Amino acid sequence: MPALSGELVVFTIASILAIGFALAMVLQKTPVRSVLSLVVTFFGLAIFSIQLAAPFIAVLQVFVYAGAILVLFLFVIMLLNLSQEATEEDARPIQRRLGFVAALALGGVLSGAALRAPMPKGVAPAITPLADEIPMIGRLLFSDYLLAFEALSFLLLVAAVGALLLSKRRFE
Amino acid sequence: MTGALPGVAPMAVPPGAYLVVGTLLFAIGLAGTLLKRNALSIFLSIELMMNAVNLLFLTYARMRGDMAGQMIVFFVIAIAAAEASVGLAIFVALFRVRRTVDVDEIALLKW
Amino acid sequence: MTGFLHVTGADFAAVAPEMVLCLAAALILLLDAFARPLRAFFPYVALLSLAIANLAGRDTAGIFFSGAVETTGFTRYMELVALGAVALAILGGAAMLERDKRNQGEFYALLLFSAAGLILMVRGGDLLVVFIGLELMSLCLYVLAAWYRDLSAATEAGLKYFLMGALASAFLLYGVATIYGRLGTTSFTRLQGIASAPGLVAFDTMLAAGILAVVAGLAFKIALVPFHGWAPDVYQGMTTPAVAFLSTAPKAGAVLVLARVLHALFPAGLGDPWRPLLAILAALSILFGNVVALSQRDLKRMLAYSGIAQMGYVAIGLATFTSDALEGVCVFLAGYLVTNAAAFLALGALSSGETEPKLLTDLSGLGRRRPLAATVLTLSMISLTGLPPTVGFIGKLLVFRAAVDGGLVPLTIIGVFGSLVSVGYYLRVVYHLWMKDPVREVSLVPDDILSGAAFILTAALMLFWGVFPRALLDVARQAAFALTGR
Amino acid sequence: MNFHPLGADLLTTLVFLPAVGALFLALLPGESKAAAKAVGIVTSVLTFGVSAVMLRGFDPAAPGITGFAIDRAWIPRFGVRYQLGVDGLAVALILLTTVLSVSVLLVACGQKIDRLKGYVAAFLVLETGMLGSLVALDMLLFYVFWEVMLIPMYFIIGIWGGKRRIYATMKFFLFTMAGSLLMFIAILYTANVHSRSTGIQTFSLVEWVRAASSGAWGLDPGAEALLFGAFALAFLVKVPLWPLHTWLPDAHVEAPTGGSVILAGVLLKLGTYGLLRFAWPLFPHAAARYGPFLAILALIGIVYGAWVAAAQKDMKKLVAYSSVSHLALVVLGIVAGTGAALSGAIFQMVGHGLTTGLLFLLVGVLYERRHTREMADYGGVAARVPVTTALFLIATLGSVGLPGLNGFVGEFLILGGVFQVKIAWAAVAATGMILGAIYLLTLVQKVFWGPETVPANRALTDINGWELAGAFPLVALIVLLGVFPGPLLNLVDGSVKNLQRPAAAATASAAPAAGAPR
Amino acid sequence: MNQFWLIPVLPLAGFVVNGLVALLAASGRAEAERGQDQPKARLPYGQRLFHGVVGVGSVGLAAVLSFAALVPYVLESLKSPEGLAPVVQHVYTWMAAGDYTVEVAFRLDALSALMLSFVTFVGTLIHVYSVGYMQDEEGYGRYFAYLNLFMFAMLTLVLADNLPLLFVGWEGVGLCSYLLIGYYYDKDFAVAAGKKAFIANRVGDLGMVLGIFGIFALFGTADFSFVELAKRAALAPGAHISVYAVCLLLFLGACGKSAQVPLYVWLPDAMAGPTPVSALIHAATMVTAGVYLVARCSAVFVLAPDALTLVAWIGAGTAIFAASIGLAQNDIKKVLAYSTVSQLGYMFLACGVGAFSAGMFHVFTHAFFKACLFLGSGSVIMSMHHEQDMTKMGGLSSRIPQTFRTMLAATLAIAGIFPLAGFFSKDAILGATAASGHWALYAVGLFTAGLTAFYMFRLVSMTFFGKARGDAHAHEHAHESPATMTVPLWILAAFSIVAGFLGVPAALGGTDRIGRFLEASVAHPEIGEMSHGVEIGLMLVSLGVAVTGLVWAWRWYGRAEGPPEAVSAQASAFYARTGALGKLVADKWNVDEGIEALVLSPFRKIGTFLWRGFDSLVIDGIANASAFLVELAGDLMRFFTTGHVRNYALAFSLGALVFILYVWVR
Repeated sequence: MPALSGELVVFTIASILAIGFALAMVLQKTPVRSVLSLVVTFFGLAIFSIQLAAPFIAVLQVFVYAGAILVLFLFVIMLLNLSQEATEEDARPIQRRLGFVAALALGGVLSGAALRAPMPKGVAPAITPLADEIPMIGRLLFSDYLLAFEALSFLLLVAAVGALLLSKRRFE
Repeated sequence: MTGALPGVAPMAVPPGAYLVVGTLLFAIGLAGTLLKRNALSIFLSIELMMNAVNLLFLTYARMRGDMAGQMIVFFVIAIAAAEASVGLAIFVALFRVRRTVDVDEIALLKW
Repeated sequence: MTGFLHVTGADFAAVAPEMVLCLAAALILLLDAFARPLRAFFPYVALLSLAIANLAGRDTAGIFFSGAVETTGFTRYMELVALGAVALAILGGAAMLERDKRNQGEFYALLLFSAAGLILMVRGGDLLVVFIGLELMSLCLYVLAAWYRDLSAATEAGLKYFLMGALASAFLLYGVATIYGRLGTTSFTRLQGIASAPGLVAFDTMLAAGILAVVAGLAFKIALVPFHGWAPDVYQGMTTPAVAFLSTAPKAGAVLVLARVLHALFPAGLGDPWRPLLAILAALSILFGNVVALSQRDLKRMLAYSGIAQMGYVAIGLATFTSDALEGVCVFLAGYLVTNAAAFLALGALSSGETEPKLLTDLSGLGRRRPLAATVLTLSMISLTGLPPTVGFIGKLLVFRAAVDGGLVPLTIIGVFGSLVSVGYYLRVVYHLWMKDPVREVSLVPDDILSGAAFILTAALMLFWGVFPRALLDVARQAAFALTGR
Repeated sequence: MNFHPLGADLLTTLVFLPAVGALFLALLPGESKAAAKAVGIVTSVLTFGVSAVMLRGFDPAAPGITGFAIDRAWIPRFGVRYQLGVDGLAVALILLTTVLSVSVLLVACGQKIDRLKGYVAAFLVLETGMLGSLVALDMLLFYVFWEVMLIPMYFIIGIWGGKRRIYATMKFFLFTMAGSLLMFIAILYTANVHSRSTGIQTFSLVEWVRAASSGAWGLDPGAEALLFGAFALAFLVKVPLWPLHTWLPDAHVEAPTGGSVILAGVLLKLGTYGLLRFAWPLFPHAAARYGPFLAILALIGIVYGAWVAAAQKDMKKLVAYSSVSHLALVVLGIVAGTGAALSGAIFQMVGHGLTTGLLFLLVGVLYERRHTREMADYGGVAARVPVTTALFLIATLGSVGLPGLNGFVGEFLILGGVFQVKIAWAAVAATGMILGAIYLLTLVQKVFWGPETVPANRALTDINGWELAGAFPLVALIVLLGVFPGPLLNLVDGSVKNLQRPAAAATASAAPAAGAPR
Repeated sequence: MNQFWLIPVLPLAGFVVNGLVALLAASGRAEAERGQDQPKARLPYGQRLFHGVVGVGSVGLAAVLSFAALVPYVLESLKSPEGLAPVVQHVYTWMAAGDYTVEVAFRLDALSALMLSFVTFVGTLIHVYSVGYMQDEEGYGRYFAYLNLFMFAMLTLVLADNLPLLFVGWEGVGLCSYLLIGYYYDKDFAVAAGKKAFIANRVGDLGMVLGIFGIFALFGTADFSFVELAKRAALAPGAHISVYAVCLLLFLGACGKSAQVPLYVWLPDAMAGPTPVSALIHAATMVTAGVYLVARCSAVFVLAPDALTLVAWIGAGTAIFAASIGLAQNDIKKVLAYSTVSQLGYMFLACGVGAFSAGMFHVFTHAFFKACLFLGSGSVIMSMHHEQDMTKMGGLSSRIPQTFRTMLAATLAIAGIFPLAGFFSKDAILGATAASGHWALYAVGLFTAGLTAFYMFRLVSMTFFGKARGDAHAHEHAHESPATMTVPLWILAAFSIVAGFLGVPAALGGTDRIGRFLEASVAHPEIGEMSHGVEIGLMLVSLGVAVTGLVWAWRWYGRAEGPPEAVSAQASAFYARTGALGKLVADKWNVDEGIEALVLSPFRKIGTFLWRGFDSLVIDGIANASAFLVELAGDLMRFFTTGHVRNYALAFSLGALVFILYVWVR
């Protein structure tokens, strides 16, 4: 465990933010608030990405997730004007307890595993600017990941078609 | 697939910490999935789970100094977007018919 | 790392089937948008594209796109299964959809897309590609599940399938992440290399959790207990021809992917604790599926549970995991494809349309009104029971034989117990068809050529493979060999 | 088709001829009864012809099960082969099958049957199944045919049966299948054992028996016991041996006439056939160990079946229980295993097929006219249906085991053989003679004799031409085999010599295994 | 005559022809009268003639053939001092399997010659008699068919060269008696009686079959050549059954067939059949088959003295027991039936003490006088318009004189009055018993002789003497039977007078011919010697006893006059004299009731229990219960699929969790 460095401080704050608002997202009664708290969590994740030497991903995180997807959510929520989530009191108690237990246990178990598992040595090359990360991604996209990329395009097409189809009111 | 991570400083924060955070977020997302009643909230939680996994990917990529992890995350984000659009469309269609997205009230098909 | 855009013609030739399907799908979408009157021909276009895709995929083998896809006899086999399933779904569904005015081009497009995704998933040389293929397939199926989006049942099916699917994806992804983290790669070939290297397989709790997450994610698609919850509801709500596809090819695909993953991670064969784990999955599925199917009165639900049970038998093969077992699995899946598709299509033909529930009692006395469909349904029930001379028997035979040779006799005994229980509900269908007088007048959908063709085709296959299984076995043999090299 | 006795495909022809007929019928459009009758009778008679040709060309002296042997690849990689062949035992039962099939279809022509086409087709498929299981020498092939028999029978009982037909047919199906599924696993396991011990992938019975008798398998007693158990269970359910018999009365009662005839005439025999052909030769030691236990069950079955039969009020139920009793005797003979016992057992299999078949046929004749099986609904009809009465009397006496009719020969030889092994068994088994007389004569008395009590019977019509044509071969054989059993005994002599065991063998290791009465 | 097989086969042919014709006629009739009543009508003359000719003809021919065969044989063997070797003719091998080989082979030796002679002779007479007696029956053809079949079976029994073949005849006669007793198939009691007879016989046959296997085990063969082996006591090595057991088994068979205690119960009921049948089957021929069997196997029995003693006691017991019942019966045929049982007892008594030839001698004589008595009773019954109750008869001597005279002769014969047939045969038995030193048995035999004389003369008195009881009208119209019936009566009467002279004992200056003749084929163990003086003394004693019986019967019944009450008054007087015992006797010792209570009704109850209780409740219970449980499990487990997607997710997660933990702990 290295000495208290700025990186560590930032990490701590970010993780508190992320986890805290994630919890908030779960505990919130109104969907809108859930979405908004998730936004914060995503920002936390974006910070992590930067720390993990993936600034481009961080940007995507903010743009696509916080930006696009969550806004889409908000939009739908407004569309269906789901102001209030039904009160949880009448909900199914067993489901709640067991669900809580399951989540907790799984979280505990997995993080326990994460801590106990032996860590492979991370590479520690000489310090160079991150400048050539994005070109690298680009290059990879059009070489090794070409097929995946193409497939992705069709996937998005399908998504578009499907969304369009489902949200159409009448058949013709 | 190859593609080494461009050299960066050694990690000041132990990777385990990132993993734990990621796992916890995953668990929280799961909790949301299991505890929320609003279909959207549930899907929201699932999105959270995916992001938690993304964090794991990034961490591992960083640990191994390997691009692959980042690439995967890139794709996952895109896929998540696609899923979101379809999913929300389904919610809308459902709402049109049933006037609700409360999963506890959506149980015509059972047993 | 290969250079920028260094892809050869061979690479594209390798993915020709997917491309053909996707392009055909796109074409249909366009036609639907701009030449709606041509809708009546979409089925034929789709079938044609399937034929072409089949031809295109014939003799390519090797690793392409620098490891992104890996074409072997194994994947080829799956290709055939996928194409066949789509073909049957289209044959059976076309007339019905046209009748209900639900024959928008999207239906066929989505079917083709999901077939493409399925094929991609199975031949993906890298977990990422597999995941993408899986998502491509799944997204289409989510939409198809809610195809009759004005029916609350259909939309509910869509919702359930989607939510559970997303959850499963999340788990699968977690597993992929962990595998990546622990073993440093997501490509099958490298994984196999690493795994077969001595020393590493020293046990690693986290890796185990990861692998399990992957298994769970795939078991969800296969609908093995306890990851099966969605199946009955979705089957019931989803439109029948789509179910004919959903209940066969995707399951088969997931099974084969699982086989690939396991083989990559355990090239030396499954050991403790993975074999008992799969055995438990198998036992649970067989018992739960069969027993609960016994209590079903809605045929589609019944077939869903029966499907769970049938996949339990497949899981026996997976647990055994010898090349014989995998061969058995392949044969079983092919048989299951024909049989189950036939069952669902016949069901559609023996009902009064998609908007009506498919109740067991409504089958009463239909044997005389619709001999052909009734006979096919009967045949498929016999085949599902696993009685000779149908392909269902051959599949069970191979799986059980492999399991016995592999020392899983108790599992096989659970299996036969399941079969015994299954007699109860499979023959109940036969009983209603032939031995019972109608309780209420059911207005049947009119016959049509395409589904008639589908019936004759499936019936012929069920019997032919049951009596002369050699050809099928040889293909399956090559497939299994291509995977295990043993 | 190759009709030359030594033609390679005689057995193939024999087995699949009925199936072809059925297929033809299925493809035949419309519901023409005449066509159904024609196809049915022509096919079954042709099949009988083939079997007759086979009989003519068969050489009882030939060793092993090599008559008209066919051996082709089916699923080569597992060494599953299309391997057919017959010995005397098989030939005898094949003839029984073909004859009974002809009778059944003739009778069907003489009676009002709804959906006749399907009925005939079902019987033809059933015949293929039966013949197939009689000639199959590859265990897996045998299993296939064995299971194939289930489905048509399920339909026959389920569609053309009586009131509780569904319960009956499901019960029949489940009981039989429960047994055979375990046998399925056992077959696979045995194949595994065989390939492990000899390195050869095969399901060939001949190979297996060779290995088993030479002890090449090296099975430990426990495993052998389990395997034997699985096999025996499958066959004993079919026989059916007490206490696995309860499906039989229901199935018989609910089945249509033809169904009962075939069920009693052939299907049950396949159970004992299986014991003789597979269970004993494959697992001799386990068989020797647990034979006495089966003998006890058989003895219980003999007495029990007869006793319960005596309590019946329903003609078919009575005959059904009589089958339980008679076949238990056959099982006892098989357990005893001396030359006489085995000859008797085989003879009794054929004999019982004829007598009981005829009984069911005649009960069916009455049922066709009065639609009741209750004895109380008849009484004193002898004067109304003299011919039926005469035939019924012959069948009854044959079944009682009156010397001069076929029943006696089998019974006598079985008892004689058992006597050599264990007098106590013979003594208990012989009580079947008395009990049999009691319930069968009661049946005759209540149905045909006494004052004419039920007015409805005054209009009873006697057996008609078709039915008579169906019954005649059986009667003729009952008498012929009773007076001249020699030919049949010679026919099966070879098989018996292969299967028989010295008198000591049956009880040698026995006494502790099951507290056999002494 | 070297085609013995023709002898049984001829009647068989008769059976086939008569049977088919009768069947055709019957079915024609059924066709004609469908839906209406079926009046009893005598057949047209042509048909009757046909059946009669075929029936009588076939049997008569058989008789001719058999005499053609046996006369020369007998003469030969009488010439040669120690008898003649048996003549055996093989026809074909019936069955050969394992260690059992059974030939169809016929044998003519002293024993079978004796049987053959009276079987064919009496048989033919009774066929002739039946022509008259049955003329009014619509089942005429069926009757003759059955009768021919019986002759076939009986002749097979007599001529068989081995036990299994003998068993064929043995069962065959059983079948025919079953069919003929149930001849009036629309009468419940007749049918029931037939069944009873068959089943009782079957009980015996159980022993018989096992006995046959025993013989196989003992001697390795069941050809009668085993008799020779037995004489040399040459048992097969390693036989796993004792001679004693085998004898008992065979004797059980004999008991069944020859109506010995306890299996005698069927014979009295057998009287439900037509009277000629009673005469032929249940008096002259079939019932003596048991004795024949024992005589056949005499050499074996000799090897097991204890078995012989048992035989003797059973015989004696049966004799006195049946005679006691005979005392109080009022049905004329019943009396004769019990008398038959009792006489059979005598025969077994003879065998039991080792005097097999004496037993056979009695079989021989008994055939004649008992047949005569039965036929006579038939004639009486017919003249009384099918009235069998003696209390309603009386004073018929004048009405039907021929019947009266013949029956009287036969009665004296059976009572053992010198010098009629019965005297010699019965005294041969009593003498042998005494000689064997079983004085108790002798006493029983002697007393039985008295009883016999009593009930027989009681019969005669009640039937023929005194004044007519019953309705006068019937008595008025009582008329003598046609010649077809009286001629046989006369012939039989004649033989029952003279038949005895075949066996005049040395004591009376005779040379027990029949005894010496039989020695060739039956064992003749040493049974103590007695001086002729003692012998004659004993004869006088038994004669005295017989006469006492006659006189006693005359004093009680001879002058019985007036209406039936009078007789019943006498009957009660009888009880008054004999007390509760008499009542018991009149109720036949309540044996049938006892059997019903102790055997039959429990049998039925248990059967029903096993069916309803064990089969339906236990076995099916288990089967259905397991099916039900599976169904139930399904009905419960289906609720795991709640329809709530969150539950599915929960199951998913928990599943994953549990499996992860599982993988870790492994």
